[in-house]
Amino acid sequence: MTALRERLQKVNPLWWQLGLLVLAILFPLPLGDYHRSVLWRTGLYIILGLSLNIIVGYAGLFQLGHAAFYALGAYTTALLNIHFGVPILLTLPVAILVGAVFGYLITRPILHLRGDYLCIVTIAFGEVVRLALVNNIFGITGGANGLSGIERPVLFGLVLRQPIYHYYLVLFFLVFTIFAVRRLENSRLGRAWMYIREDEVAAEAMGIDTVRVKLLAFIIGSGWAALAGSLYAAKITVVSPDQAKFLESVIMFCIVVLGGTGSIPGVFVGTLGMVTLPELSRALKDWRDAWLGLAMVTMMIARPEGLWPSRRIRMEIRAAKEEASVAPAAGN
Amino acid sequence: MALLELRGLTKQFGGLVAVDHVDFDVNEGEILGLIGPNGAGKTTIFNMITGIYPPTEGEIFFRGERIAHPSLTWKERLATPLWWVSWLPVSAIKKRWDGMRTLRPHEITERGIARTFQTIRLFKNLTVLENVMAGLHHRTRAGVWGAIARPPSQQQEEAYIVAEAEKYLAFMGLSDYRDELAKNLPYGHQRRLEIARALAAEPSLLILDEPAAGLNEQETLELMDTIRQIRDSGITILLIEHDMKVVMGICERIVVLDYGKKIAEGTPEEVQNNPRVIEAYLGEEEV
Amino acid sequence: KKEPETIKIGLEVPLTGDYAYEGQGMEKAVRLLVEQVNEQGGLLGRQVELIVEDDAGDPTQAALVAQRLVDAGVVAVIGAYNSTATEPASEIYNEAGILHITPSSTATRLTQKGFQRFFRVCFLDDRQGLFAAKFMKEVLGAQNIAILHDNSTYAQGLAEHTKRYAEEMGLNVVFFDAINPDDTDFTPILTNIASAAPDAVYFTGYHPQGGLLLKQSGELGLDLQWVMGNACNNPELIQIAGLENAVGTYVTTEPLPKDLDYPEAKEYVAAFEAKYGEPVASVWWLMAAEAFNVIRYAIEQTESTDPAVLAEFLHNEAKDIPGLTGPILGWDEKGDRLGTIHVAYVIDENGNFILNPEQPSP
Amino acid sequence: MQFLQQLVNGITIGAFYALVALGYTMVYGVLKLINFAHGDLFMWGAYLGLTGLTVALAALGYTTPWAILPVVIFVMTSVALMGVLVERIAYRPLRSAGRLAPVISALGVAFILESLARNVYGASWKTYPQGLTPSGGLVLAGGVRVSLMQIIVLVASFLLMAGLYLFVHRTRVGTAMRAVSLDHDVSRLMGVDVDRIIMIVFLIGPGLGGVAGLIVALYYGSFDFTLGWIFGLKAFIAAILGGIGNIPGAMLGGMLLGIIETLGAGYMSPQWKDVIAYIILILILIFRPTGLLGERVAEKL
Amino acid sequence: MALLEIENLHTYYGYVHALKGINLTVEEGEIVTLIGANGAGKTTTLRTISGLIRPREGRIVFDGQEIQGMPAHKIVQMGICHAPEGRQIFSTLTVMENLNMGAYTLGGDKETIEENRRRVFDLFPRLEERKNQLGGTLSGGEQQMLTIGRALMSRPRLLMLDEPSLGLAPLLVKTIFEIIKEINQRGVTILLVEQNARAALKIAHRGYVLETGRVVLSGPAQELLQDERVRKAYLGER
Ligand SMILES: Nc1ncnc2c1ncn2[C@@H]1O[C@H](COP(=O)(O)OP(=O)(O)OP(=O)(O)O)[C@@H](O)[C@H]1O
Ligand SMILES: Nc1ncnc2c1ncn2[C@@H]1O[C@H](COP(=O)(O)OP(=O)(O)OP(=O)(O)O)[C@@H](O)[C@H]1O
Ligand SMILES: [Mg+2]
Ligand SMILES: [Mg+2]
Repeated sequence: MTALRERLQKVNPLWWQLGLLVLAILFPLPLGDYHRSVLWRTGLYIILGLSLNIIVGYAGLFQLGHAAFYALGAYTTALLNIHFGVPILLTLPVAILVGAVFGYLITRPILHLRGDYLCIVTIAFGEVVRLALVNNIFGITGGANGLSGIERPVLFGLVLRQPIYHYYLVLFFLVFTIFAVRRLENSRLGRAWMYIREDEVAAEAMGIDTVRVKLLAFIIGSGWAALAGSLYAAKITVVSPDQAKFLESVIMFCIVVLGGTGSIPGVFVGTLGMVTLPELSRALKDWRDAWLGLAMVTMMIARPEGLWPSRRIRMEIRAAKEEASVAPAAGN
Repeated sequence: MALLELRGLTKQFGGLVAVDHVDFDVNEGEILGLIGPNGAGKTTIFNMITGIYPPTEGEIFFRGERIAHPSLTWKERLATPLWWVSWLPVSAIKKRWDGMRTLRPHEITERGIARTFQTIRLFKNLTVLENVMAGLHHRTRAGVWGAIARPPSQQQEEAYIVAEAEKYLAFMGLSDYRDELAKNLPYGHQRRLEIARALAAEPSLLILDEPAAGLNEQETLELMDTIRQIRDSGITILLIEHDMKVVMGICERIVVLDYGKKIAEGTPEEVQNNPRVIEAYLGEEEV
Repeated sequence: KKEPETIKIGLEVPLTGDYAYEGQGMEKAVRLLVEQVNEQGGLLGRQVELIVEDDAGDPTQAALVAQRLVDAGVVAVIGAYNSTATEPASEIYNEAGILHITPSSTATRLTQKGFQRFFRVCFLDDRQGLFAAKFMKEVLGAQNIAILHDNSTYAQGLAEHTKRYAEEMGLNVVFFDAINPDDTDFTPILTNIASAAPDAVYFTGYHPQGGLLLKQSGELGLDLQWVMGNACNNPELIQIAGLENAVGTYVTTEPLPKDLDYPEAKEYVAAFEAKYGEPVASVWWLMAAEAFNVIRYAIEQTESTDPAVLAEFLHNEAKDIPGLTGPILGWDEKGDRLGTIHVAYVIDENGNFILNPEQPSP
Repeated sequence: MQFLQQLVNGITIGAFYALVALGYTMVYGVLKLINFAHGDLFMWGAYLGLTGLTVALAALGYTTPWAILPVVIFVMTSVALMGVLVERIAYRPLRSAGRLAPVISALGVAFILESLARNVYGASWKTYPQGLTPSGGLVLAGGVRVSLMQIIVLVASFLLMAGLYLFVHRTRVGTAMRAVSLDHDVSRLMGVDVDRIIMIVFLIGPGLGGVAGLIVALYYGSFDFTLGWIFGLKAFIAAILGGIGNIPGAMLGGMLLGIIETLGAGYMSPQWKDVIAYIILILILIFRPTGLLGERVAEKL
Repeated sequence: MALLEIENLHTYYGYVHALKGINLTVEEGEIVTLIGANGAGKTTTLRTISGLIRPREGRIVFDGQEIQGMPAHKIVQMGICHAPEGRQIFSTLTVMENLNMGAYTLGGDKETIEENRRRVFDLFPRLEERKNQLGGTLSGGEQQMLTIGRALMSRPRLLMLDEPSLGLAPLLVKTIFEIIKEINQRGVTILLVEQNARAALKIAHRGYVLETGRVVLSGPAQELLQDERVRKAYLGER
């Protein structure tokens, strides 16, 4: 057993990654369209989770309005395509830009807020965006109905219509996202996020421009969420204010925490738990939410550090937990 | 010109005047001690030097540059044309505005002042090495693109950061704990780690707030040696300490505060024999 | 002997989420008919299997469950409830070549995509809007009217059509705004409406909010003449409002099942009450049943389960189908239901919806 | 005059927000936990109140406002017990697990409570029995109407706030609560039974929330299962607006939010009223980062 | 019988074995001091006694009753008062409220509380000047005074002080040790942890020297003061 593990550990990580990639490419082939769509959705939420992970996991900032940027990306694509006929794939960079700019504008004035106050303001901003979309702001968002009639993306003459194509499209961006996020995590910027997450005053005293570093987290995270929004619009062809719902933000937040803040595999696991499994468990019908809630509570109690925490968090939490477990048991 | 000059520095908290028109200089290359009874306003002065809060009155100059002064009130801001355009990304405007606004702590660190805290503020859940790497942040440049694209220059920079951090760890005798979490270190080592982290910022002025608190006498002696070494490497030191052995042993000059006011300044001998200092702070017999 | 294969019919409605109430009722309504059909030996000698999927009123989930229904091999789908959910699903059903009938999505653009197998059994908003405007002008003699919606797809559409027709008829729309359906307190907007002093107020939203509006306007002592759209055609309206606040309120709607002379309608309403112990509380429940009714009729008439054949039949041959909501005249080439059957009801002292003796000219 | 009427309307809504916000603030004050389940406990107050009233009226055989009294007690105790149970099961094991895990657990509890309510009581709108609430009122100068219910609600919420404030700031247990909120270990060293204090908080917060649910449902006469989410979010915002953890702050925040919303709806547009309220919230927090009355912050460096 | 008796105490932080079989006794009416280098386990010993950490092995007997594993608040109610190290005051309570928390176990005994408060203010006039200031905004030394003052608010039988002189001005350090002696003379038993070993040994009756979780030396304070090893390692004599 240990011998096997040692042998496996010796394998070049590149092989692991390639293997996983090949698996991801082949996996949907034997499935029906429904399950391919589920895979597509899973991939999409992983991208969203990774983008939020930059803000919540790396920089330690509470963001409970992330869905707003997801919706902004989707609406950008929809508007550009419907009114100006811009091909879907060309709207992606614009969407990222719009997400990033909004991320900047919205968070710049509120960065000095601490913990829960920041959290509530992000909720408020999320709701403002949603309500603005519902109320058909500037007469361009189509009100509660949202916008429809978005074209299908075309790639080298191929119209991406079937779920499988959209799955591959999402997979492509997912791979790129993971690549970029991993590099960010292990960089000077990634460390600066860590420092401000740990102790902002000390970080500032060490010469870290906390405002700038936090802003960067928001800008990158928001832009990336907007990209996911565009990918959504490309498949569903309808965008609606529902995308900016508070519940969506909550789901994204749970994805990050349930899997383990700051952990990339954690986001995968979190997405499986918050999005994929509930989708596949339609048989539970009306009780789906209750089960989901129950699962969230039990998971957190069983593994407060998340299902697949980053190595760092694992170290921290274990220490804290063992400290607590040696303290007198509660309530006797 | 002195390295650091405090001019009429005053801080009020509500009705309480914590620091009251204090003037003194810190000269390049010296170890200056700041002492005084509890609550005299020593830490408050440190906090004003490092930009944690602005003074109510007075100014601080570092290498001749004004780094602290009372912040503008809203009324003054509204009356300042420059304020209205300060957000414009024009470097000329930015420069002039920088001269008027209060500097933020990280900007002061960039100018060459690093500190430790009275109550230890390490990044508890990060490793010892990572703690020290924090000090190098403002001396390095890589940004978002560098992180993602990882050009050779960025890789070199990373290697440099680690090497430098290890250097300071070795200097403070913490190399063995490189990969421990900071919070698991004994108190005395945490103190040393705080100093290592501050040193990594390559300051020309190092500010230490009660570095010997919580150390036993043996460790205190070692710390005194370390501080001398730091000074000998060309770093000026400003130090708060209640342990008279340390203060009298290593400081060239001492400033004494009481109730926010400077009551004495001079060599250890002068201060030690100053009756006001004895009455307010030292007590009748020598400790 | 092998059992003949079942005929699979899909129902895509919101069983959870904000519209859960409607979706759950729609499921009951359709299930009742399916059971009746199966008891009578099924369709074309085959049993009908109803596959229900929950889209929570959300377009993403709608697209997913649409895919599920397609994978399950349904012949026809009833749904979705709200237009936002219907839209992405309709694309998928269209690509899969499935007959798709929406009971309640009234957004105009749904039928403008040229989907050959897409139909509605509800009427487009503009017919009711026209009726409401006429009613207020001719029957109530109103000159200044207020229009209030709740920002939902449906209510907003109806409100806008009403406004357009009212203005064409020379009425003054002195107040036009929306409430937020999540709210429970509407006193601010009521206070505002009252100060605009309209002769009639037309509310196009749903009955829970309608009830609260009546209640709060009564409690504020406001003297407003309320007219409500068909989404308020629900006995709960009176419960929520309190009888004294609800009396004298008009409702523009398709005729209630109890007022239909068709045996099918009466029978259905009775059966529903017998089975579930509650009335058919919402128009949309009835519309969902109607959609199934139409599918059954088409299958029986064509003796086919080929969606293309069924659609062809509905477009060209279906006329005067005995529906639960009155005879169905047929569908135009886009799939919109022909004709209009709106009438005005009034709430009497006993808390009943009775047909208003005066109706506008047809 | 319209302005005065709108103000009266706003104050009433504000009183409801304040009632719910008090519960948020209590729990937050002690555990630094945003109890996302609070809104749903509040909603359960409305449902249990319905059950209680139905049973009480059926037992009595006739309708009388006095039936409300036993129901208030029933709702208060049962929701308080639910609160304590939630704390035991979902929060206590996570006391030392950082800030995020309890938040997720709280959200999970919210999902469960809402789903339970929907499945037990059904998704449809529920109406309270008629004729329970006093219907009289005053007409002030200029035709401004204030109903008896409005007065009752307002007085009740003020009394509750004052009572809570005195409890937390003037009593020994109250001081212990504030101590526990700062440091569990040191509180233990003072001889405080931390678990008991937290239990008390979870009796008071949800108990209050449950009664608030009952009052809201009585006042409006009808509700559905989304009540918890919507009121919960608003009340939470009210608590933050006033400075979370601060009892008069919750009251002030609630009132202010109610008034802003009403005036926004009355003078600008009901569609945009929430946006207006949120933007004012954001502006207030930008300039007063710890809310209007503020949380006491004391961090010495 | 001794007031406090500790036998073979083992305490862990996760995998860190912090106390490796400590034995010590404190007699009624004594001042006993624990000295030792940083990380020797002095604080851990106090935390284990007061119930903040549960030992994995060993017995703690206070006044004839085994208290290991009891919840901390119960232990406190039995008469053990622990003034923790590092100024752990309630930062957003005022000085006054902090002191009241110190008297929590006295319940509603207003008179005693008032009397104790008077005494604390007499000892630390600075605290009276600041009585309505929030604890967290006090200067380091003022916070230290508050920690000690708060501990003096109750009527403990055993008072455990963890580095009470930390961060205090020289004048006050002297005062603190005098106060400790005075309290002791009024019949309170004291277990004192100090970095300032010389001063601690001067006022203590007996002392224990801890090294990496073990007691390596113990005896009357006077003897320890003279001990070669102690002088070298802890009194800074070269
Ligand atoms: N934020 C604040 N609000 C109110 N008072 C404050 C604040 N910060 C400091 N003070 C007060 O200002 C005075 C000076 O405090 P400071 O921390 O500078 O003292 P110090 O000289 O460092 O004392 P010590 O040696 O005890 O650390 C103290 O009396 C303290 O209570
Ligand atoms: N929370 C903790 N987690 C892990 N290890 C800890 C923790 N607290 C203390 N330790 C370890 O336990 C050992 C004993 O620590 P303790 O704090 O008891 O020492 P001490 O003698 O009080 O030292 P000091 O003079 O620094 O206060 C040390 O090695 C320390 O690293
Ligand atoms: Mg200080
Ligand atoms: Mg210690």
